[in-house]
Amino acid sequence: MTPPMTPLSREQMAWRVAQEIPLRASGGTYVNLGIGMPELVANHLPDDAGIIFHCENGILGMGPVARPGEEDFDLITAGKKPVTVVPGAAFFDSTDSFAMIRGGHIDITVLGAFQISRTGDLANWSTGGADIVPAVGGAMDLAQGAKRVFIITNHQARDGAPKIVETCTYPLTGAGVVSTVFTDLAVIDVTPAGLMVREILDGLSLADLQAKTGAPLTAAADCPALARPQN
Amino acid sequence: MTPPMTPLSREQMAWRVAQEIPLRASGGTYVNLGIGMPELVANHLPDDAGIIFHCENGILGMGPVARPGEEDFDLITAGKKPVTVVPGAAFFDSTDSFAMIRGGHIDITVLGAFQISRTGDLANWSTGGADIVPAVGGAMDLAQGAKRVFIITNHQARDGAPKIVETCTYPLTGAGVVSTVFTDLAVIDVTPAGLMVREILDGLSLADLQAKTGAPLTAAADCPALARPQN
Amino acid sequence: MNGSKIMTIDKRVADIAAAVAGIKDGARVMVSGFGDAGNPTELLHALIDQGARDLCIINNNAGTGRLGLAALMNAGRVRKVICSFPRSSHSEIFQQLHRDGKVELCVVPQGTLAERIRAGGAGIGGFFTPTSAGTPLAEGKETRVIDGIEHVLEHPIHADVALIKADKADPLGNLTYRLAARNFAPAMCMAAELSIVQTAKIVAPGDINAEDVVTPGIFVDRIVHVPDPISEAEVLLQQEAGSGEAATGTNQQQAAGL
Amino acid sequence: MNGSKIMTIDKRVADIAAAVAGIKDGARVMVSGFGDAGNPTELLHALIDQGARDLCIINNNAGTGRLGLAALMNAGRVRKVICSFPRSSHSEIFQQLHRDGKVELCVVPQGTLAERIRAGGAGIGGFFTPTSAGTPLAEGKETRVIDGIEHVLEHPIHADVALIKADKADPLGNLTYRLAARNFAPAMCMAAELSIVQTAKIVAPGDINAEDVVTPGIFVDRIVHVPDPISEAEVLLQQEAGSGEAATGTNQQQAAGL
Repeated sequence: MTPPMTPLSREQMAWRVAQEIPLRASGGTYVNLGIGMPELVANHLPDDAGIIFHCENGILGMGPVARPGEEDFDLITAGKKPVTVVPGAAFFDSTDSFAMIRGGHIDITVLGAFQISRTGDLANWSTGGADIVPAVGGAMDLAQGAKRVFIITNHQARDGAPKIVETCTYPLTGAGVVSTVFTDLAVIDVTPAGLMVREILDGLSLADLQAKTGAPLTAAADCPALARPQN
Repeated sequence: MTPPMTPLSREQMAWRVAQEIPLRASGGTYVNLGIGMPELVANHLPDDAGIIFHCENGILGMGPVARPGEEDFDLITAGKKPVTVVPGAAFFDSTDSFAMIRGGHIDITVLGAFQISRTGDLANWSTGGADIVPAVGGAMDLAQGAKRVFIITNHQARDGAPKIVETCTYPLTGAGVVSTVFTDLAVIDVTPAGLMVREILDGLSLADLQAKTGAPLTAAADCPALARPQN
Repeated sequence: MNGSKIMTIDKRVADIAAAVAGIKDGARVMVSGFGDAGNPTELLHALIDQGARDLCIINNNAGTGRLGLAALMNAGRVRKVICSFPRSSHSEIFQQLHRDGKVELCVVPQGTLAERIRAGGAGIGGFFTPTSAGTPLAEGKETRVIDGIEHVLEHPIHADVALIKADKADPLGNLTYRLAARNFAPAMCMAAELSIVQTAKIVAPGDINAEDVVTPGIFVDRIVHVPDPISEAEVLLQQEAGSGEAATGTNQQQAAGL
Repeated sequence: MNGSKIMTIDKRVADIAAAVAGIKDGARVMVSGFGDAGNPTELLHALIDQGARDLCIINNNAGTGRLGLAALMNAGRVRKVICSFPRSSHSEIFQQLHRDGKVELCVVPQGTLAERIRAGGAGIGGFFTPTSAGTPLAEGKETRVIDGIEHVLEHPIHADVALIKADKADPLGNLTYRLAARNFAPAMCMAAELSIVQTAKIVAPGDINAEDVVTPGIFVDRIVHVPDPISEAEVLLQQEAGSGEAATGTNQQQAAGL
């Protein structure tokens, strides 16, 4: 058995998520990227891919980050970064923006996570600590409303604790909402039959992966290697 | 006792209602006129009176009826008549239009009536006949949502039956919604203490009026004469 | 159009037959318009040609005159109408069909209708409104007193298809509407699984100022260019003036006769 | 302005002090804005000068930096904040006050917050949403399974006052907003008893195309002209570039120092 490859870097994980977003659909693919690591996914999508980025603060058609000196603070992302828009963009108010999210019109949202449960529960807004001011933003709306919820996260927390668990111990963002988890070690689908490993880091055994995971995993015998960019 | 004056004509009733609409409020008075006799009220309001007419189909700032040859059928009233708009008008969709109505933003609506009860119940959308197709439009929303509901109606139906009754026998539009009833014989406020006659046709006694009314009326001894236009 | 980088999105279809392709028998179909303003008449005629039947129509009215929705009903394709005001002038076709027991009717207060459609599009599972409380239209519905006022629980309305008339559209599906022709269209685009739009003008992405977009493209699926849409009210006006032909039926008839 | 016949309606007030006159202690005050986009900073500074205290603030955030909402809180005028995301960068003033037990916090999911405000403005008595079902934010709330999905019953939010930043206004109160500065403003104008708007531009009635009006004047009560509103984010950017002064406090300070 070959020794496992290096786990995916943050950019490689973002690249892997990007491979899962349908490109060049004539009807467009509507995507909302959460704050933080999910934002990196945009770096790995071609410009003419027919993907429309939604910002919860009232933008469809978000473009690249504004260049220094060209910032307009009336045109920011949900993460409060000055940004640009592409031709054919639209602005709207918060009620319409969340009607898009809550009404099931966003095809894919990519979010970070503290924990994901075996049944697709997501905890990503609060560690529940009494010393931390709770802040939810649009996380619960996105988790509940988007057609598919992709999670991008390291497989384990910094202290080595598994992020994929039997039952979330942190406060939930939504119950049974996660579609697929993209980690530095694997791609795992949440299915009615449980957590199905779709890709696993080359050289890592299912038993190795299971040891780093807090809920039971299943995989086909011929489970393919975790895809990573060529360069 | 002098013989009673002629009852008010339709235009005179509309004039009387118009006297009750606050003019030249710097913040404007937002008015929705129902289809039919209520539309006549606009004829008796000065052009520069600070009154903004709302149409349920998505117009604030309705102006005069379109002149022949200038009709645009994308610009119609709730009664489907081609109309114009004044400078400062706004168009919006049906959800926003009814948010204005149902959210209590319309100061006054003027509606017709089949029956009004002692407690301000209104029946004006259906006679309940099995042979008539029921059609409610925005009547229930207006009756329930406007800050004040003015009714303009003949005091009695064509067959002489009272329109102001103890309990409506026709299907209700709204319960306890009417503020004031303007008839060809009187102005009557709906109050917690019952129906209070505020003005009565000159020469008509309260007993005469009561005989034409299906619910108990009260009036001050010095109840003023029903105002009517000079010309 | 230009070579802008988002031009891979193009919701335009070749013709009006392609616009209504795939609508199934029994479909719930929202139809924009209030009176004559905003009716997608050409899409409705294409739906007659397309052949779907047993339809449930959601519209503010129930068809007037002989074109559009009235023609669809006259062709026997409509099983049920959900609307607020079916008794407009010139609504004889619906009234006869309803009296004959051939079309079922569900009357909903206009504001409740608009709000239920929006709820369908916005993921709201139900809402409480005072409108219709204490009236026959609240019979059989759950009620609740909130802040001393009786409210009725109303449910969202979803649809399989929305047929919409816009003024301008870009290939991404961003829409604007003329004057009071907007009415139910924005909410219906949100509430339907498949939103099909006939538009008088097609413009390039960015030609509609991003701040002036009324319906963002996310709510739109197919766009068809109908540069000079028919107005039944104008036809009637011309007839009254003695200058018009009788207006009837389908797009073929319309193309031939009007 | 012109001599148009509707010019008897004029919601403009003389100055920013007149704009916030009469706001009472204990008032519920909605404040537009998301991050730095759409904050009515000058109105908030005028509210500090005006003196109302014990306020309940409804905003997406809980103040950042030292201006606007953060300054109002720093002045000890705020009793409670209802918001979705109080933990933005530069939200130290709120966080300290909250840790010290001086400002109460109610966290609401952003979409639920927007929808509850809209419900307040639209006369909706309550609505069911799946958002927050099964989470700590649903604790103590009525729930109901609708179509197999657990929903939470949410109530409308009303306010005594809304403080709003617009881009253009006419004297009737018709408004437009710049880019993504629109966010919560339209819903808040609907939900407040008294909507007070600072606008960068005042135009004549009709100068905003009637189809492009975002907030119709019916939802607006007072307009004040603030031609060159301050942006704290721009101030911070200038400071980082070494060219700015420290930004603090009230309009007087702002007038003197910036």
